[in-house]
Amino acid sequence: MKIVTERRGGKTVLSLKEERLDAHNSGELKERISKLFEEGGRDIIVDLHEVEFIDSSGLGALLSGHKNAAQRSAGFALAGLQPRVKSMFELTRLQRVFEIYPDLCEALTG
Amino acid sequence: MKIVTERRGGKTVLSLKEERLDAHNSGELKERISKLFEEGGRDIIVDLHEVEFIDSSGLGALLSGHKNAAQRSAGFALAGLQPRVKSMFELTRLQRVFEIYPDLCEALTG
Amino acid sequence: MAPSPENILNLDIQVPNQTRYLRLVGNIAQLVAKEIEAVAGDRDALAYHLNLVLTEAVTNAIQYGSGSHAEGKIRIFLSYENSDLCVRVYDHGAGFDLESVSAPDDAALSERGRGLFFIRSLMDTVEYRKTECGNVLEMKKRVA
Amino acid sequence: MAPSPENILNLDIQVPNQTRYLRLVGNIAQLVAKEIEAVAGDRDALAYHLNLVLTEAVTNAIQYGSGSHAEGKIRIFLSYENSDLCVRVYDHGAGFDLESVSAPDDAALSERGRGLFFIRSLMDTVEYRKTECGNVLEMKKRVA
Ligand SMILES: Nc1ncnc2c1ncn2[C@@H]1O[C@H](COP(=O)(O)OP(=O)(O)O)[C@@H](O)[C@H]1O
Ligand SMILES: Nc1ncnc2c1ncn2[C@@H]1O[C@H](COP(=O)(O)OP(=O)(O)O)[C@@H](O)[C@H]1O
Repeated sequence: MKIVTERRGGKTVLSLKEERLDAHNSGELKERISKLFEEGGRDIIVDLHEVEFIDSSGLGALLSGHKNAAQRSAGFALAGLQPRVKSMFELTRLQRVFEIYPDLCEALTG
Repeated sequence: MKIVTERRGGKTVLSLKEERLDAHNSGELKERISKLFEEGGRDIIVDLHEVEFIDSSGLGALLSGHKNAAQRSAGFALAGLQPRVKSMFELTRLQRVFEIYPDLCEALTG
Repeated sequence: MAPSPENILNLDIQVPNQTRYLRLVGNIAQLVAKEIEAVAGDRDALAYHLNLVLTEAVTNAIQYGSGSHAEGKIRIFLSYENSDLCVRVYDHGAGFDLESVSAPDDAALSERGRGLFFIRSLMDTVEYRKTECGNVLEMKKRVA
Repeated sequence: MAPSPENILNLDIQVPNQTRYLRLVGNIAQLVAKEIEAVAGDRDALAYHLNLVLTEAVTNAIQYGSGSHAEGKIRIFLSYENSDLCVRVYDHGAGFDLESVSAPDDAALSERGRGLFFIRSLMDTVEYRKTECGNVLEMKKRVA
């Protein structure tokens, strides 16, 4: 899966360059996030603004990142959710679990 | 079908607001063009820049306009063909028949 | 309204049981939803929902349903008739008891178990049964 | 390469015999082309070409092929197996002699007669024959 990883303002930004986050690529996303934490990542932001579609396995991969961060008292935030993607978080009540920012800029300053 | 008709620089511009020009809407396009000529239209430009797909009936509707114009010694030009659309004119050798401009601006001044 | 043949769509699709085909199947469902005449509500929402439901059901068929009869293929059936959408996804695994699958526990933050939750939330009826062609998950929704 | 089940796709589609469904059928063909693994050349070109070929064939089935058996539906069959694309469009009209249809006369500027020209130009083989399920236009292309 296409992911661009950058350091910005002391945080690690993962920008997903995929229209879909589903069972075909969510396993890889989960691995990438978990590897970043293992390597000492403290503040991770996943930028989802290019993602038009997310399924339950995509939510699962992000939850894995969230739990990983909580265990290490590290930061884990999501940014740039499109309305339909956001509504999947709402339907599963996961919008209350994640730290969610409208866009990357706010996630970096927030 | 969605067509925006405007007068610009003494010419009549038909902008097709459809992704596809096929047997579902080409009949209507043909009618619209022929009506414009009947009403005394002298210089018609069809702006195709939003059209991503054209089939043989779409080419037929445009040919009908071309022949109508020739009979009346009026002008009939096409503008803004996307590469794939253009290649359909080439495959049928119709790019030599039509007056074709890269974009509307050139069609208006050309 | 009486059923009219103009409103009948049928798609019978077979794809390899690999996750890379989820996109194709989901996107086809999305195109169908966008073409449906009767949609009273939000056509784009239906398109997303149908894409999601198919994606979840096919993922499960790939993950749990690839038994010896599978021949490496997943079969999907999609129909629209007189405002009724019907989606069937076949599998050749051991099967399961749909009724015993409960909604995910919010507090547990489990990474799994939201597929059937989505399907149940977004469709009107969901059934799972054994047939001669394998197990089938049948999902219906009235879209008028 | 030997055929592998991973490469097998099958779609069997029925739509009302109305031109408003051309877009759905064409776009489905386009999605299939984009998903095909083996495409050596330009995947977007294949997607356009398959969309066009299906659009032309279904238009003809709607315009010339709606006999008494039609029940208002058009059946389309699309398969991809081991680098071979096969498209079949069924009709229930009087049929016609494909061989007797010649390429359009460039000088005449006729508004019609470019549908089969496109199909022949873009596919490797084209056949039309009567079967028990109606007449069928079969178009094949090797995309490896
Ligand atoms: N086609 C199937 N065959 C067998 N078991 C299934 C099938 N679909 C779902 N299940 C069972 O139902 C459970 C819940 O499925 P689902 O809600 O999609 O979540 P997940 O697949 O993430 O566990 C699965 O864990 C599995 O045990
Ligand atoms: N399915 C069909 N049944 C009967 N006749 C057909 C069929 N398809 C094509 N034809 C005949 O072949 C001719 C050429 O078809 P085509 O190249 O698609 O151009 P057009 O439809 O614009 O005339 C048609 O005019 C028609 O007479």
